[in-house]
Amino acid sequence: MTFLFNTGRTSAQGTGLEHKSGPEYREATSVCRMNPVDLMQLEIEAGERIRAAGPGGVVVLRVAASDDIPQGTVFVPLGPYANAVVGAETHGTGMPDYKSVEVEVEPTDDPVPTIDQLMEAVGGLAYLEEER
Amino acid sequence: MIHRDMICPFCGCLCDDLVITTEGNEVVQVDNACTLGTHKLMGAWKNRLKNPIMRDGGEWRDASYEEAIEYAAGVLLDADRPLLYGWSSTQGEAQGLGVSMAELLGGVIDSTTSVCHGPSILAIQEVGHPGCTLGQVKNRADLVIYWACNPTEAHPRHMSRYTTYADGFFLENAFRDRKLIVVDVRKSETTSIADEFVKVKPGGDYAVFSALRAIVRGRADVVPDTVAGVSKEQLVRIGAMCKEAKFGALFFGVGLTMAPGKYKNIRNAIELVDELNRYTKWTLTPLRGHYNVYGSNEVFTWMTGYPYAVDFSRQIAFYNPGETTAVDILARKECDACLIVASDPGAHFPKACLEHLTKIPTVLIDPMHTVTTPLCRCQIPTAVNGIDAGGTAYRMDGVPIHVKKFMDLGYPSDTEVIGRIFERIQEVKHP
Amino acid sequence: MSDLLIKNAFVIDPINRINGEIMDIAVRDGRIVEDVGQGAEVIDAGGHLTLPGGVDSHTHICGTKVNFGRYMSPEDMRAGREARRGVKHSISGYSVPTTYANSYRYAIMGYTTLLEGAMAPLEARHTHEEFSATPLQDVMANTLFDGNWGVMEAIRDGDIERAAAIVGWTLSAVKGFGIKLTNPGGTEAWGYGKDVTCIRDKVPHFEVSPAEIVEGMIRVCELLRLPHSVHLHCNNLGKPGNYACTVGTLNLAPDLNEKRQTLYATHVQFHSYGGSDWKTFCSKAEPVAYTVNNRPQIVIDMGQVMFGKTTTMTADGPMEFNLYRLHHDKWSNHDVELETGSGIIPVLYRRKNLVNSIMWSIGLELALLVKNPWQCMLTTDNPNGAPFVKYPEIIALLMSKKYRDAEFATVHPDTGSKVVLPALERELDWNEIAVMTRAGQAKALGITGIGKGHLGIGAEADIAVYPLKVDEIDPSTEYQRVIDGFAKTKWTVKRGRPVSRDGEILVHGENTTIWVDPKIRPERDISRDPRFVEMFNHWYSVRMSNYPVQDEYLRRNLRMETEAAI
Amino acid sequence: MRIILTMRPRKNPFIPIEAEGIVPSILMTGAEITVWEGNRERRLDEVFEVAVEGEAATVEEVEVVLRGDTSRLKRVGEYMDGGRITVEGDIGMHCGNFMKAGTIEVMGNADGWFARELCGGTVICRGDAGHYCASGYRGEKKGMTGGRVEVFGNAGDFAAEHLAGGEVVIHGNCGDMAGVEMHGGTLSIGGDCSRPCGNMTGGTCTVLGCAYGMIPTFQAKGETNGPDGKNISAFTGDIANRGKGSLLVRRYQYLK
Repeated sequence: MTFLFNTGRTSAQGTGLEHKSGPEYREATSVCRMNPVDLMQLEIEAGERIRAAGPGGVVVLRVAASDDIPQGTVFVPLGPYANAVVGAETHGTGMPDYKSVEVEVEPTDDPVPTIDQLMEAVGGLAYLEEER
Repeated sequence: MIHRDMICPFCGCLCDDLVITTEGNEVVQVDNACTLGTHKLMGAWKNRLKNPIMRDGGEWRDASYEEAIEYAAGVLLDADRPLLYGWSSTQGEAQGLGVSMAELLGGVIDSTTSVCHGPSILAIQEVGHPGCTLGQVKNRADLVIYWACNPTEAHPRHMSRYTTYADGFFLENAFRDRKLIVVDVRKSETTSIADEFVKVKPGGDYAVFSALRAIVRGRADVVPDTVAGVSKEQLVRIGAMCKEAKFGALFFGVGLTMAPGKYKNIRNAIELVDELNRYTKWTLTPLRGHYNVYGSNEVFTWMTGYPYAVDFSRQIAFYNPGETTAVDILARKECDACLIVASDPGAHFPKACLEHLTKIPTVLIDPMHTVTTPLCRCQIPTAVNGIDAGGTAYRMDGVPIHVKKFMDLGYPSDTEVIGRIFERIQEVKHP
Repeated sequence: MSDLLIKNAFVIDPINRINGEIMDIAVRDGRIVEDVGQGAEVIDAGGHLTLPGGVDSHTHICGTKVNFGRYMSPEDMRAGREARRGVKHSISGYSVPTTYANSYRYAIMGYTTLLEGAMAPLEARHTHEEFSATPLQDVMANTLFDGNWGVMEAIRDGDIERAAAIVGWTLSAVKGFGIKLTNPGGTEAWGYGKDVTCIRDKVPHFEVSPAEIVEGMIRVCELLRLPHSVHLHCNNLGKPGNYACTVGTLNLAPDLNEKRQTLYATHVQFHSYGGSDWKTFCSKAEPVAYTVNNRPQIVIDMGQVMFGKTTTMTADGPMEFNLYRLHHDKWSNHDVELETGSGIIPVLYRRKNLVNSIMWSIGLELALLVKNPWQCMLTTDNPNGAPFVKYPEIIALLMSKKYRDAEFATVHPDTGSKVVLPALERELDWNEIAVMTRAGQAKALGITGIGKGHLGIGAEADIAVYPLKVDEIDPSTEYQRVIDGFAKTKWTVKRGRPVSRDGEILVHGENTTIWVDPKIRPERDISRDPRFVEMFNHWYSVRMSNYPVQDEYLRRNLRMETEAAI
Repeated sequence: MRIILTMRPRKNPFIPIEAEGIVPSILMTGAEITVWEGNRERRLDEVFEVAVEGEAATVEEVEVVLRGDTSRLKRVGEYMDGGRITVEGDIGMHCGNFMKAGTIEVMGNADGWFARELCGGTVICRGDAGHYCASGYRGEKKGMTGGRVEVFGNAGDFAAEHLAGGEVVIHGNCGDMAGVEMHGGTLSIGGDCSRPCGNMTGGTCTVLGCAYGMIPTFQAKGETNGPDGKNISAFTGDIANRGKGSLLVRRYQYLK
């Protein structure tokens, strides 16, 4: 199904900002809020996972239900998960399309990746403090 | 120890009434701050990167400041088009050094503005900015509009310090006398307390502003029955409310700057406010995110003439967002080295940009292990401004405030580290 | 610091009554001394015109409003771009140039001391940050009190000492220099989109009139014994018929100070308009100049308009909105809570435009009609009338009737019936120009005592050597040589160090910020006054403890302590 | 005279090159010009193989031909005052900006700000043009003031922004906000576009396809004859901006 993909700040994402290697930030930014009707149509339940494919790529997200989200749109907080989907086109303005991007959404059993996995997928190298 | 009237280094509200209690090197209590600020202040002495780190092939290793600074300077000096990005969560003094360094190197310097309120600046450059300081809104505004933003979550004290819940000198019962209109594509906590909630279809803000402008100037006749999901009836009602107000204040967020049309949405908002000023008093203020992103615009402007996205390749400042902005440069693979200061593109840039960051020598100056850490080749930890470093910051309305240091954890400040990198560069460029 | 000797200088130094003598000037440790030894660096002035460093007593170069002018004008930055070279930073901009551009261009014209005309106390830190990035001039900031709530309340209550206590504390707190009133009362009214029309209107809510504010602040200024007088931008700027309001305002000022004027009225060109609308618009420079000539306690500056593009910026918010409605170009406004306002719009002054041509004439008329050059300073209210780089042309216009006539022939043909300029024969001489561009400005600002505006023993060694041989030039016919000569010094010396030569910037300097610290009796310290503290913390959006500008914002500075009479 | 510049292979082909000296009237003099590759200044022949054929008495007899990967070559033809530039492949940003006379023809695609602030002459793109085709510069009130721009493919967003004079023809589709703020000149769009002519105060824009997200503050003026002889809906606006521009669209949809 095609959805309009929207991102934005949330206080959970905001509080996680200062400790992005912690689990709270990962939880806060990998959640995809959808209208309950859309969940039913996708035949999934809150807490299950979807694959979202947009102009920037594909990412697996955990789903949450929210009546505040209009049908046909999904909301993902600003962060590395949202950015795996958003493209780098700025229309000559310097600003990517963080709002109102079209994405294809389908249910999946794949796990939600960790942030380190996302960063390694683009060529980075995870830094693991506990090993040091 | 109790520290009073402390400055919160989180969002553009730059609250300056915090009471912070410390015991040794630990923050034990924060009063007056919102959850976001409290969380940052309570946790910031933890989670710090202990020392500089560098990548050797597939391994991370610890490094000395000396070695890391040497490496950073070398990488920047070797580059044909270095990008110096970030600058929002640091003090003005470091931002100024960054500009001088970009100038001497012949690099591009950009701040997080470009993925935040850069479009607002582009709009202001077309039509100007009818604004004011936040105290002016607090004392006078009897109508407040929040458009495409969610202050309850992103700027939690905005409403209590400056708008809905604040006392106002000219308002007898400020809470009752102030009307609130919220415009957004979805319901949020902020919409639930509004006198009027206007639900706009995604991408429809521009059309709604145009319609309101026509209505305010008495040309409702041309406006169709619904505009981007909003009934003409509601638009006419809102137009009347806006004209009847004695002092109106429009605040807007990245919901406008990131939506299709980008800066044209803001331009239309400004022109609506200009139009309203023919009838009564109106002001407009972008809700700036990082506590000192506005400072980066101020410093860049007096030094280079431009608020962000400045290209010094030819030793002359050149500015053209869309061309000289970080996302475009990275996505087009146009830079060959990158210095990131006090920001986290790993968390906020599209994937294509991150791929390029990993392919070029990228140096990160940041106190914490962030999402960007895995993408760089070297990270240098520094003190956090407003905690163990001090310096100047500019509030979202342009009021400059001295952000205060209240503890020392032994880290150098951004200003010191960048100053040392700059010294190395000067040794080569100005022998 | 090493010694410097400027030999064979043709010196005009009005304060020391030197009018064209060949002299040597000796400099040690940044000050002018009797003599220096053999080892001194020598500059041979070769008989060229040598003046004290230029002083601009009203310009807008640093601070929130100026920077916003830059911020909103990338198109302005396309002019005047120069690459980084040596010690010189890259620069951009024409009417709202970068701080470095302002500093370099002023230095090349021989200016060494600048007064920023309008600093909102709440945003003072910003002005001081930009001062630090203005390397080649000493700077000071007039501080805005036109809509200050505490001051208006005290004046309304007839408590001048309380008003003085507030002003004194504020100046010390924000490291300001003098009292600036911009459209007094009008900026507060603008908080609700209103204005005051002249000096007898009452300010809404505060029930005090502009006249009462001006008169009260003059007394405050003298109580605090400030070096500079009240610095006033009159009400009603830019409106046809406003001269009557201006004359009325000038007549408010008593003569209270033997060392200097009691009232400095700025950019008076913008306030000397006759007519009742734009169609009947005409010059009323004569009655305004007549008032000045009869009142030695008044000093004015021209606020000359020159043709071309520029940016207008002032704390006068309502005036800028009126301009916006005329031009429909971009408009910025920035009200500052409890204090003042401001507005910015770009303008283009055109010779083909009748109103603009009349404005151009009025500024020159004022300078020629005011008999005593110590009472009329040469300014453009940079950048409002024109960018300061136009000063050399203005000097030439004042020195040459022939040049004025040649220019007058190019302006709107109907101008002649609206102005008196063509009838004015006066041509200013070199000495008068020296008064109007440095000596008079330093005297009006009250800074001759700290060594500004003259070349006597002990003065700051701020010296400008112009490539002009006074004996060999007839300014009334060779005006182009005058323009070229004042546009670029042979040498500009700042605090004893050559900072520019033939238009080349030689050093990255460090300025001195001059500020005033009135010493007030502890029992009158307003920061301990419960009513004031309560007002402050309740209605300002910053805490009182975070308001004062910390010492670290002033790298090099000169504190002028005064013995206040309260 | 034919001057053929063939781009040499580069170590890093993504670093942009600024080459405002590539203008027929400059090159015909044989003056030594330099280009900037990032922050490094290079002689023209370090970056291009330069071949000159024939001679020219006037600039009109000069043709400059660009070959190789010129997709990151910026500011070609800046302030051009005559002659001809032919780009065999793609061209980078700001091609033909401030041009006064002559012809530029790009056989491939053109990147952003193609023919920005054009004053005169003809600028043609056979492929697609990027964003801000025939537009203005940040903060400047007037964009293109004269001359002719023709794009045979599609154009990106903000095409002909601030258009003040001259003629812009896009045979394909335009992106979002075509003709926004235009106050003079003509813009013709052969295909579809979205939100054309917001804030327009003057000039004429014709859309032969569909205008999606039509701005709601244009006043309908009924049907008229389009340039292709078929009926077309006429609007005037933008009423929100007290505008008196003319917008002609074959089909349109509001965002209801």
